[in-house]
Amino acid sequence: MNTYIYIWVSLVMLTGLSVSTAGRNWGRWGLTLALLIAFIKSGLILNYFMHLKDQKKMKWIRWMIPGIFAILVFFIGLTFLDIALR
Amino acid sequence: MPSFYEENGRFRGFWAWIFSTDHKRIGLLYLLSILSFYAIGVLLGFLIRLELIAPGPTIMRPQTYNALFTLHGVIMIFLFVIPGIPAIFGNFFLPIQIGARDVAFPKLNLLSWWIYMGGAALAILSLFTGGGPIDTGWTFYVPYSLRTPVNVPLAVLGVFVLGFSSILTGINMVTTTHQLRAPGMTWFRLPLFVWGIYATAWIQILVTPVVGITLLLTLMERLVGVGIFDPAKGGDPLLYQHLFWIYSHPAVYIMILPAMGIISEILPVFARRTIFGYKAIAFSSLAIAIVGSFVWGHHMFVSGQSDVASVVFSLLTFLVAVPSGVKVFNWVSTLYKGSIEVAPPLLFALTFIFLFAIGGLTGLFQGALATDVHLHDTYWVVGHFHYVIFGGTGFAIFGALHYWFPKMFGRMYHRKIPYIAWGLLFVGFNTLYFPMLLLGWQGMPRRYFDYLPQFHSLQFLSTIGSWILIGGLILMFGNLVHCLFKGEKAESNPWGGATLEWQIPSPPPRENFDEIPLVSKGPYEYR
Amino acid sequence: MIRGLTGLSDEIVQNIFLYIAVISVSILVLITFLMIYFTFRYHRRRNPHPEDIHGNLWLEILWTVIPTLLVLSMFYYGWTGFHALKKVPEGALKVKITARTWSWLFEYENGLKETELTIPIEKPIHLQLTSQDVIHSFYVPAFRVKQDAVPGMTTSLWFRARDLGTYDVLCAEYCGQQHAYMLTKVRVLSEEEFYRWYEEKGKELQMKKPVGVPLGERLFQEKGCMACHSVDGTPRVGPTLKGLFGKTIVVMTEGKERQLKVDEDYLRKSLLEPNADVVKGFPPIMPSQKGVSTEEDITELVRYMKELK
Amino acid sequence: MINDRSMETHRDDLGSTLGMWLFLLSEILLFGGLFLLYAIYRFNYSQSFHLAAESLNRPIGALNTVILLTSSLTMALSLYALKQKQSLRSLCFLLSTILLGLLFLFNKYWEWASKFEHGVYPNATRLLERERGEVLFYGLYYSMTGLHALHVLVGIGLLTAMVYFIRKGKVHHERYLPLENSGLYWHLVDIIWVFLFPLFYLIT
Ligand code: HEA
Ligand code: HEA
Ligand code: HEC
Ligand code: CUA
Ligand SMILES: [Cu+2]
Repeated sequence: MNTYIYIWVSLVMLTGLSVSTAGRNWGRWGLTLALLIAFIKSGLILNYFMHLKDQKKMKWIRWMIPGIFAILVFFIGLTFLDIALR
Repeated sequence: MPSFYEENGRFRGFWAWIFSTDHKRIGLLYLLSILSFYAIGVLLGFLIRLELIAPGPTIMRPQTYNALFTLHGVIMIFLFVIPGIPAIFGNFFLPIQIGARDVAFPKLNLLSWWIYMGGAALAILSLFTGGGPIDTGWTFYVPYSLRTPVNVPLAVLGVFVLGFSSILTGINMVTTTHQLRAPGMTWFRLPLFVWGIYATAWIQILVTPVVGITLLLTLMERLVGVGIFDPAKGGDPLLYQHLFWIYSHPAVYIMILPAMGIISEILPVFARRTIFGYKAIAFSSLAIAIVGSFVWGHHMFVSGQSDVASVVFSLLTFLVAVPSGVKVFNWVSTLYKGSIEVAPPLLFALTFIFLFAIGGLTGLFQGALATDVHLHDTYWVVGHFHYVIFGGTGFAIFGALHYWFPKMFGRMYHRKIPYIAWGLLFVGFNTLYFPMLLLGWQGMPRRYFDYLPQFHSLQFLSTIGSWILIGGLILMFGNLVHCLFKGEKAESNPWGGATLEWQIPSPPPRENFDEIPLVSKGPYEYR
Repeated sequence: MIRGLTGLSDEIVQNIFLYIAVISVSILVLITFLMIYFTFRYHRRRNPHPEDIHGNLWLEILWTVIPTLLVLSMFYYGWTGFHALKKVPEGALKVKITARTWSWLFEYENGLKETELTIPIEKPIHLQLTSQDVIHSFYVPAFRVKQDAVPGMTTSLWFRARDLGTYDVLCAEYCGQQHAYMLTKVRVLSEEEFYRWYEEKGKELQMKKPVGVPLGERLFQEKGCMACHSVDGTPRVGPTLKGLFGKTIVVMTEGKERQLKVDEDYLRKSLLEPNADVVKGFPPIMPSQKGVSTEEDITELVRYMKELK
Repeated sequence: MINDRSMETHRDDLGSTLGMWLFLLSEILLFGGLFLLYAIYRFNYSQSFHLAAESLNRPIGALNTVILLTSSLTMALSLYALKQKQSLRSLCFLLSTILLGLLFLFNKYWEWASKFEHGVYPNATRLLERERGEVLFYGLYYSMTGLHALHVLVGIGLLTAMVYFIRKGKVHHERYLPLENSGLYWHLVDIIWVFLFPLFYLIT
């Protein structure tokens, strides 16, 4: 129970961090940082709220999310090959 | 033990079918509905050919023709080949082959059929409402699909809904294969048909949503004018093509992988020996599913896509050809030193290998950059995909029907007629589609209502082929339908198959197995 | 039949095609032969006792590696050919192509606008394509070249003609009702003849009032109106414009029918907002001239249409 | 009673968890298509995207993020309580999740409405007059937040059904899977917002 609350506090704090860093002009790094924070947040939600971490009987389910992410990266990356080099 | 036909549930008659959660009944529901749509699609194909028998307007007007090939494509792709094997034979046989009583989510399974019918109903409704039948081609390319006054939204919504059904079937198949295997049914004792369906199911789950969102956006763009793809609003129409093919290329593997699974079932049974290279065939399915997801750009070589992208996509395209080749070689080797009985299912399976090889090899010409510049959007492409889809998936379905007919219906068909039908189909098929390859090489573009006089003789020949094909189809289906009622009773294992479905009565009892079997050997071990 | 060797690209495509064809046909023959041979040789009558062979690692490796090498060679060959098709040589003659439903417009560097493409032999031609409405595709089978024309984007293509003559141009991307009729020609002239033609036309252009064809009529050709409208009374995709001015017609305005007498304002509006009043019995597919034609052109077109008796 | 037999056969909890995750995967790719479009248009029109993002209401966006995160917390707590046999507490948490969801939707509605008032809605002439990049930004903004809101709505529907089932005693500490699966869905919708928020509101 307490874990849930700690996680929630971290999530809210990360949101704050994301908002406050966005004010500054860091060029391209701004996007990277924002996405990094978003990934950390979704990692917390996945592992704690959605109990991926405790998925004992089907451990491979944990790999589905990184897997799907890799696929998405491929989709976007290959499309960029077209867009960026046209 | 009463068969699943006799045991009704809460409902009677008709209702006992459309509200049944039994995977076998649902499989047969799909069989009936999919074949009905197939009959419509075939009729449309026949009309297309009739129009093209001579240059100039023959039996219809251009707008009618455009609607015809669009409907023909939409019905054949979304209502026939994509759901075809997974929903009919996957539903019916996958649970039995892994020793389960049903799929993992029987109710969801029924729901997918209902959704399928809903999507089909929308697509059909779209013909009679709004601005009339859709005329965009099955690819719905923007900006044409945003501009044409016909009823695009409803048709697109129909396809979107069909996608849902496909995803749900996929989820069901993956979960069933993971969770409901009988004791002792290890991954490498799975029949290869299960491997085919399993790989397909993953593609269904992972890429169908991409086309879903694409169509949804097109819909929103048409209805409320949000700017996404429309160049008039700054959009990039090529992005539509990317998103569309991210789904629709893998979709061609949704069509072919289960068909390849069927071939891998039929060959060992009629060669009476184990399959050659079980693991190679199983893994090549996965390889096709994975690599095949990243080759979509080969539909866009002349679209204005960047050259670098074209080169990369061309390379990846060639790489998917290799695992397909591995399968073909293993199949041919399975015949080696077998004890072969050329029963109708085997005949169709061998024809599959021949026609699919032609289709696949013609694909290589399109995968090569320089040649595709010439071949793209010509009849070469039309020839290519009819060879792989009809010659491949279509003939695999015919093979499966003849292979599993006794199991599904408990009756045997007339054993001689399929050979005559096969002869007509084979000759008709090649007369119909081979000229298309030549036409394409000579530069006849596709989706043409009319053509220049130099293409006349080949187009004419092609139309003649379609008539021969009619004969074959009618004879084949006539035989099956007739024997559905009049055929003699079938034994439980007429072909001597070793997979689980042949170890239970024909037709199977309601819950397939009295007792869940204990599996102790591979699927094709005859001794 | 497409005539023999007509362009550089033609040769490239032909060679690669042959290369792939030889490999493919050999593989097909091999597979088919083995299939049929095995089926006869090991028929149940002749071979009642099968032998179980589970597989062979070496064979698997063999038929993975060899096809991989073969397809890689095809890829490489296709790629080099493509590279040649894409790399525009120096000093090419530049022509701009505008595609629209359902006609082509070719614009030369001196401002000359034509509905057929006329080019000199042996000189590289560099085409730059765009589209006004939906996607079309410029396709000359004789030269084995094809390129989509995409709205909002410029794409390019080059080729070189080796033979004199006239060749078909087809539209290879589905673009609606008259897609099959979106045809034109490429005329290949000798170098001298071409430049004589080119300069003559250029001079006419300079004089503003070209000899022969009056401006309105020329615009009517140039803007592609004739793809959908006749001026002799036959209905095409759109209504004929013969005797239109002053006629009373029935149009659909926001879904409601109404009658109206054709005047200058209506003609003008038909060009700029064609979907505001749609002639009954016709689909609302006429492309708008807004942002495409200049004010003068529109005035000229309207004047032309008024005179169509 | 054949049709009911599937209910009687053993409950395969692992199976339905797997099924749910597979469904979530396809949901991720549904949004994936939109993220792809977003990435490309942002790359092509980074300037206009920046400009357009300035006019979005950042505090409301941040508030909505916190609201959804909190609803995720209550969702997790609700499941936790149910497993501890405290169905009343579970119900309370569930109801607060639903309320937070509604609050989120209300804010979203308010946000959209004020944009509409400024003439910034799909196909509005005022919008079409702007830079192409801005038109696309709003096209994506409406599509992505709209689709997300639709998911929140579906989620609320699911959770309401759960309230009903818990009260009827059909979902309880031994049969908590329906609640767990609805929760998974809810959290996923939350995760998607976690990405939407910086991508739309925090562009610099
Ligand atoms: C069942 C469906 C199916 C299947 C399996 C395939 C399989 C393949 N397809 Fe096809 N394709 C379609 C259905 C299918 N296709 C459709 C419907 C279209 C048109 C869409 C439209 O525009 O409307 C299309 C269009 C299409 C194009 C775009 C053409 C264009 O529009 O310009 C390309 C280009 O690369 C292509 C390539 C391939 C390749 C390389 C394969 C490979 O997977 C084939 C692999 C198989 C073999 C190679 C044969 C067997 C192997 C051997 C005998 C071993 C020896 C082989 C080697 C040495 C290589 N296909
Ligand atoms: C599953 C896929 C599938 C199948 C099986 C077929 C089958 C056929 N198709 Fe194809 N076709 C497509 C998928 C398919 N098609 C697709 C995707 C397109 C692209 C569409 C687009 O461009 O958007 C296309 C396009 C296409 C074209 C190109 C149109 C153009 O570009 O202008 C043509 C032209 O000849 C054609 C012809 C045919 C014919 C003659 C058949 C024949 O097989 C039909 C043969 C059968 C008969 C002639 C028999 C008639 C029989 C009866 C009426 C009795 C039926 C009874 C029972 C079933 C019991 N099709
Ligand atoms: C894509 C086909 C197409 C093209 C190209 C096209 N039109 Fe049309 N046009 C139509 C159709 C269809 C209609 C009837 C429906 C309507 O009123 O919109 C029409 C209607 C008209 C009308 C009103 C006719 C009447 O009977 O009231 C005029 C005037 C006209 N067009 C002029 C032109 C001119 C000038 C051009 C060239 C700049 C042109 N059109 C190009 C399809 C086209
Ligand atoms: Cu223009 Cu087809
Ligand atoms: Cu493809």
